[in-house]
Amino acid sequence: MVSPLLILAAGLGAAFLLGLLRQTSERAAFYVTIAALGFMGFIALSWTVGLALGDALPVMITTAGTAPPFAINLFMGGMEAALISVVTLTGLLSAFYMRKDLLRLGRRVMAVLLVLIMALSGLIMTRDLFNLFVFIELIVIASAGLILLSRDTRALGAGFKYLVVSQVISILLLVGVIFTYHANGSLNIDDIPARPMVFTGASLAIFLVLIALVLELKPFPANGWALDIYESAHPGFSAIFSAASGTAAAFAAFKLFDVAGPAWLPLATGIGIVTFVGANLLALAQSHDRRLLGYSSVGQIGLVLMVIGQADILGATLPYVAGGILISHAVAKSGLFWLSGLVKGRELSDWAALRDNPVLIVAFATFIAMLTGLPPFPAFYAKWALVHALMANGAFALTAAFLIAALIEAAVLFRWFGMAIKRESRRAVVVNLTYEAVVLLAMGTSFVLSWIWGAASGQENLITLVPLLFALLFLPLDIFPAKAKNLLAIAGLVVWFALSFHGLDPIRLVFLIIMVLGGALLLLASFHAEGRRMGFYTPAMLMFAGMALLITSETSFQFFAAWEFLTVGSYFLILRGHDSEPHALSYIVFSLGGAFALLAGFALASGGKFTFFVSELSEIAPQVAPYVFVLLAIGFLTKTAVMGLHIWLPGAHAEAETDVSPMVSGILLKAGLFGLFILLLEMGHQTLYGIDLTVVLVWLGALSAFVGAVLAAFQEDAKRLLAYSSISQMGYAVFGLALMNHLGWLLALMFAINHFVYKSMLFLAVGGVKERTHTKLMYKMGGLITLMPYTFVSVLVGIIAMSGVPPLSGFGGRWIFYNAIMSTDLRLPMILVFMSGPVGFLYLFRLIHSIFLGQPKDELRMVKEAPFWIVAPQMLFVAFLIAFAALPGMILRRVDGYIGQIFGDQPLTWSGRIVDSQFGTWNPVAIWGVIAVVFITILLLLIWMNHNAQRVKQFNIVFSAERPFKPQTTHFAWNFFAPYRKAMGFLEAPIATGFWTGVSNALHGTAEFTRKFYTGNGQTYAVQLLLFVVAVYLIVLGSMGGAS
Amino acid sequence: MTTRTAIPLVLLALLGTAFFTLFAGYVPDAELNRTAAYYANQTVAETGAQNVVTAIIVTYRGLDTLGEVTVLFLTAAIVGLVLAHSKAPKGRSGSGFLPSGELLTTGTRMLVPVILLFGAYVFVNGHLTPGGGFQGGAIVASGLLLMLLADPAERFSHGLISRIESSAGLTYVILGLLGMILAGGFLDNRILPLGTFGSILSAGAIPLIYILIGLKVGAEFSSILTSLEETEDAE
Amino acid sequence: MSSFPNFAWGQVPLALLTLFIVINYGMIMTALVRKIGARVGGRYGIPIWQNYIDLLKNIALRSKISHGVMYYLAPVFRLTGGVGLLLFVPTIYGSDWHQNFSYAGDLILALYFVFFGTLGMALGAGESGHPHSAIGVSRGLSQVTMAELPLALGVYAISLQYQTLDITQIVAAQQGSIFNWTLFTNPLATIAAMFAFVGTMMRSPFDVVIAPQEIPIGPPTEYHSSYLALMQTNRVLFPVAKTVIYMNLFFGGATNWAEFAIKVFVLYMLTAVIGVVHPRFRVEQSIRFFLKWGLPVGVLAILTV
Amino acid sequence: MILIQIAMLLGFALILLGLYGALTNRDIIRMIVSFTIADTGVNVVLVSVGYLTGREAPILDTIPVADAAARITDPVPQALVLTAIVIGLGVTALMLAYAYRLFRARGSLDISDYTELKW
Repeated sequence: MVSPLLILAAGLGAAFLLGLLRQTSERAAFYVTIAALGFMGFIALSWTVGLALGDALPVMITTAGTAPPFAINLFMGGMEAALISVVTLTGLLSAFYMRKDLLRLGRRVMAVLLVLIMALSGLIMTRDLFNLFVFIELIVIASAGLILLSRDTRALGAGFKYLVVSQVISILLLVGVIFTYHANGSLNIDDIPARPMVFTGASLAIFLVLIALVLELKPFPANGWALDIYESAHPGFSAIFSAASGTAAAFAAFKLFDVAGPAWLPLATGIGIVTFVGANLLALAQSHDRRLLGYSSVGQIGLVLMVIGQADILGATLPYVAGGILISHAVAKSGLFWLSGLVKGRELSDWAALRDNPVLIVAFATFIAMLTGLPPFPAFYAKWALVHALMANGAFALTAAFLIAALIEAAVLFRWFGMAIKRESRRAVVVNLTYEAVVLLAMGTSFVLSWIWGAASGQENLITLVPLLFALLFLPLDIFPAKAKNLLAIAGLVVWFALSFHGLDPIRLVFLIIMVLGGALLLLASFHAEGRRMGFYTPAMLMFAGMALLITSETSFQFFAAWEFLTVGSYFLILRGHDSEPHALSYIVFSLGGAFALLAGFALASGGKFTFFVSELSEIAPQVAPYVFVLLAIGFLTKTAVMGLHIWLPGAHAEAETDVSPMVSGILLKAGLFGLFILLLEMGHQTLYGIDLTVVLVWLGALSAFVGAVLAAFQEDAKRLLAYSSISQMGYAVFGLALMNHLGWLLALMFAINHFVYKSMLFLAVGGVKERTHTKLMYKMGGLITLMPYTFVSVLVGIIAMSGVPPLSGFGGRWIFYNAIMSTDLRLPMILVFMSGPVGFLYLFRLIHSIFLGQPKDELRMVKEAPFWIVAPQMLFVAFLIAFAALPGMILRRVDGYIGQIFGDQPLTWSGRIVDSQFGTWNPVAIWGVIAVVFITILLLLIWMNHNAQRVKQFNIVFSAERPFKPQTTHFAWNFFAPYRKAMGFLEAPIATGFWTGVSNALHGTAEFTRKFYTGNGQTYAVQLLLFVVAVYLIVLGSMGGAS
Repeated sequence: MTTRTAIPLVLLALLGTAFFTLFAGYVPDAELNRTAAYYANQTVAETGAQNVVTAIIVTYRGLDTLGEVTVLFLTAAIVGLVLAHSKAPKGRSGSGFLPSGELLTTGTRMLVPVILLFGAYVFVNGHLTPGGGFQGGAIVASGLLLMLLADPAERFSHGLISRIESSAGLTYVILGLLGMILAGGFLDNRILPLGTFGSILSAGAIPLIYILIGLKVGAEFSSILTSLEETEDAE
Repeated sequence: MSSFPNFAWGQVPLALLTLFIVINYGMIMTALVRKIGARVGGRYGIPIWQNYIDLLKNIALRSKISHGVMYYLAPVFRLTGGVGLLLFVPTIYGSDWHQNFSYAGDLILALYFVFFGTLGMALGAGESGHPHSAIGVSRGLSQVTMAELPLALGVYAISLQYQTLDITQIVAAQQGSIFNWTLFTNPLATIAAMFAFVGTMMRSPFDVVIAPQEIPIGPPTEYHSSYLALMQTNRVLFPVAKTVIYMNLFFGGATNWAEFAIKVFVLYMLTAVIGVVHPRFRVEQSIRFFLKWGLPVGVLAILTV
Repeated sequence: MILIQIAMLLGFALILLGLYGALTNRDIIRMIVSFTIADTGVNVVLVSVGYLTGREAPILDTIPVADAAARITDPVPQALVLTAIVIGLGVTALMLAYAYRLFRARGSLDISDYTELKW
């Protein structure tokens, strides 16, 4: 192992060496720079690897041959090595990235870059307080120099503001340092004893040092200067400034907080969380890409500071957690800054240019996923560990603030991603191979880091999961035609099913069949897509991977990771739809919000244990159990789109592509249902403030069932109608589950199966119609029955099944429903469910009538039947529905037996094909028989009487003795249920939408208002900085006064 | 009083109370603290330098000093960089000045060699007497400033300055590394014999380093000065 | 065990017999009620066999047109709905002859099968392309959403009361005395259900679906000839079949055809009487009516069981 | 009040004075000058902390090595202040260079004219 000091020596030596090169040889100077940075990076990496593998031991490096504290010493441990690797490699890549500008400005600027990286490394290693100051000043000066790389003249102003602020900081730091020296008789950091948090003498000196280091982290709101730099500097430098400088400064702060003792940790926690929340909130109002990245950087570093503040509760996992966040931030943020160089415009929507190059879109998505802490990236593991530690220690408010801010951050970033995918780019992407190579390297690194964090997690290493890898496999395969990929995808799903279905209980098996085999079936429809269909299969398979893993998950970690996979995958899928940008955003925000509720719930349940079996949910302490239940239920109910948390669903499902809508509606919603199954299975009845929570669920389910149905009846858009109908159907299922009896559960399961079948079928059918008519508005269609007969049949069967009219399978659901409510004490919620039943007819009839019946429109007279591959799965579904209706025992019997084991009863008796309950009988075969015989007899009778009926033309109707010739006025379709709307329209009042819009507007308004605080005046920034220091001083002083 | 002045005043008053708390809690030491005591007792034995401050600067806190030199190096580079684009065209620079008087010109010719010599003296004797590389370098640069004042149109070779600066810096780093190989650690001055206490050639590498620092600081200051001067009045 | 317990081919003619009786009874009864209505209004009214005449006339019509498959099938759906409903419910309590195919299911089957014909009819009417048909369907569906609610609540209440969903058992529980009828043992549920009964019999004040002055006859506007004949058959069959359910659930069922005839007639007359003295509601008015009166009674019914 | 206290108070006063100047003067050059005043204040505080009453400079030419610990003042702050001075100088030079470039770019030395980056 080479001495880590060589990192500093190499940086400095090379910087000095540059001056000796001939004036003209800028190219040689560049290579020297690269070589030096590469060497520094190599040393750091070799130490990282050595320390990680145990080949090397952490080393204390003394200088001047004298032991500390009498000479400056440095320390190289695991954290230091890893962070220096980050710093040096960021520097190296940025150097490549800035090649052109470095050559333009010459070797002096290369020397500055070298010194900056050297100083950052020094800042990480040094154990001497004054040496820390020297390195900070070097960083300030070098940064001020590199800001000049930018061709943006505004950068000058930013650089000057930075210097002004740095002066104030260095004054505070120096005063703090010298008084600390006076108190300890040493400048060595390790000699600083833990101090109580008081504001006299040595403690005040430590406060000054700490606050100065915190100020280097750009805490909110004393950070206007940093944002200006991010906005105007060269993206290559911004990458360093955010990733490398941020990392080093955070570590420096950590070193000091570490020695100052636990009394000071609340300071870090407080400032950290305020910064994280504030920065993310203000980012909401940003439309400038780099400034947005700046806000995000500030927020992330604030988060790291907050984590540092949890040193006492995190203990030995602190490096893992803080490191996970810090390194994710570094890689992702530098990657994003580098990407920004490839985009010419500076508006967020200008990133649409990236679509010219799909690889860059993948990189963009990777970085955003990494920043938001999605699996399998390091920040995911960190988030998991952090929330577990926080919840275990009762820091609920802090957890809530953290999760809410994280959600806002995700909203900001995904809104941006949505713009990149959906907006039109005005200017083409910059073609620069170096830039792209650097970005891709960062992306590659992110996966390597994912592996490392996964391996160290003590949990499953997510990046090695076969389904995930299978999904990622489609990234390189994207150059192949869609049909080939589709075949592979279907094969993959079937094989995965064959591999994983053994040993599952019947409930899980049913869900696995729906999710995996159902997915394979729905993918048949994807055969209709022509060309390559880039970017479809990875998200789709990611979603299916998440669902497959969800069913087979055993620990809460596996469950949550799978949950996030399916959420993210489906988000990307939904985003592919035509007008889906805002809807995909609201989908991901609600989904992540729900996921965070799950996270908090699991964390609370586990009591801090990182490995927590889902089955242990039944054993948690009774005083926390209700809260766990509430949190988990919120998470799952968000997914099933219960009334109030439903506003994401209609848009997301309606705007998705033809074959995506059935996936996200028919299949994905079942994930929430599955979660509720597990939750109720393990936790059963829970009581909070004297209220049985399952009763609340019953009410919520019933309300969703009713209101969802009413809203569906008022839709003009066919897919929205189906989407609202899903809300209603899921409401039924939730209702059934929450009844907490055998038949209720069977009902829910029956709904899960039925809803999958007929909703998939209907979405496919409507999608097929849309493919042909190019509209989703039903009143623009009409009379398509003769043009699209197969589609009509599937809609017909679908709506009969869904409405519960015998003989199709929906009736079975209703029958079980009545038997279920007979055995419960709850009565009032039934009113809502009773009301929603007939309303189902309204929207279903409207769907089939407005599209297929009535008068065809002139412009749609020539449309053809939907494409074969869209019709084919529908026909399979039709066959299944009929079979399932006649022989429900095929599936239900086993499940019924299993549920019987859970509840210890067996209310249904299956004799042959007849089902008997305590209250009644259901004989599906007989029902079929009677109906079929009667129907056929009457039909034959009619044909006998009426065989010579003449087919007439379109307008041959009796219409006030006139014959209308205008289908637009004759086809009664728009606002079809006007009378119903008159009576029940008050239910349409967008209360939930209004509420969430209000929340969103309030946040945006706050952000818009608060950011005016950053006036752009350097002097004001300095005043704010002092204001921040004084405010922190006074607040802490005040809280101490209150405490004593 | 406007808010623009009132707010800083209030803030500074509050900051002042913090400072005053520091001040009020300050008890001057009666004895040297352990670090200072160590230096007082061990400097001579370990470094052979008469000037304890010098020993600290060059050896014990040599890394700081290297950083310090680097600060100047950086500043020089950046100032050069900042001003490079606004260089006045040759010949026009200084044209706005009145010609300097005879007195100044003659005085310069007489004084500059003496100043340079004095500067060299200061940094060579840094380990023995007050002074050292920084002070010496600053004196050397003041000589240069005097020449510039006397003849604003004068140009110094950036190449030369930069070469002096760089080779001095590089040598400094190499000396530091030699310390790791030949002696106890980075920047250990005992790579050379400590010599006789109190003589010029004593204290190991300290005089050498201070000479390098002197050269480097002188070169850097000169570089900054010339860069600033060259932009003067350029339109 | 077979899916068709107790099934014997002999049941088929018995079922047909039930059907035959009910259809003829319906033909005459509806004509009689119309005649009574006319007499009350001071008119002479139709002859008692008018329904037969209409039926024959329609079957004999020579001009027969079709608007498409669903149009063609709608009368079949409609009549299947009526016949099926009748056959899924035991007509005469205690009679082996007239249990029909009630073993196929219970009360729930009957309740949901009511919609089978409605749905098919609505689809066929839709395909005819006549806006009046569509308007009629829109009104009908809107109104039925609320009109059915009190029935659902009433049925829920009595199935809780009797702890069964089996119609035969419910009827059995009401035997013995007139005071064992649900009407007396659970008046709230009965009243609630009667709201629904009146509301779904297509009589004033709830007949806006087929309001002749506005949308000639609503959904069946375009139907004629044998189509209309099938529908007419259903129009006499279906109300009786439905009344049978109410009779079974709330009024002690019928142990013989005479009891059957009287009870059905009285129940049917009830709607006729109400219809004669009340002007027609618009759809939103009837929805509000059911919300205001039917729903509270139904809620009380399920809460007091 | 002894020398140390006077020096230290003076140092703090200079810091505050310098900061006040830097925060209230809009002129960039005046701001820079103010900061040098504040820097000077810091340096004064630095040396005053290391001063031991009645002791001599830590140069062992006249002081016997054996007596050093008893007779010299604390050498560390003196070493630190040298570094601090040089760094202050570097930053000041840099700020001046920036001021020059800003003036050349915009023709103004008023800090409030450079607010195009904000929010």
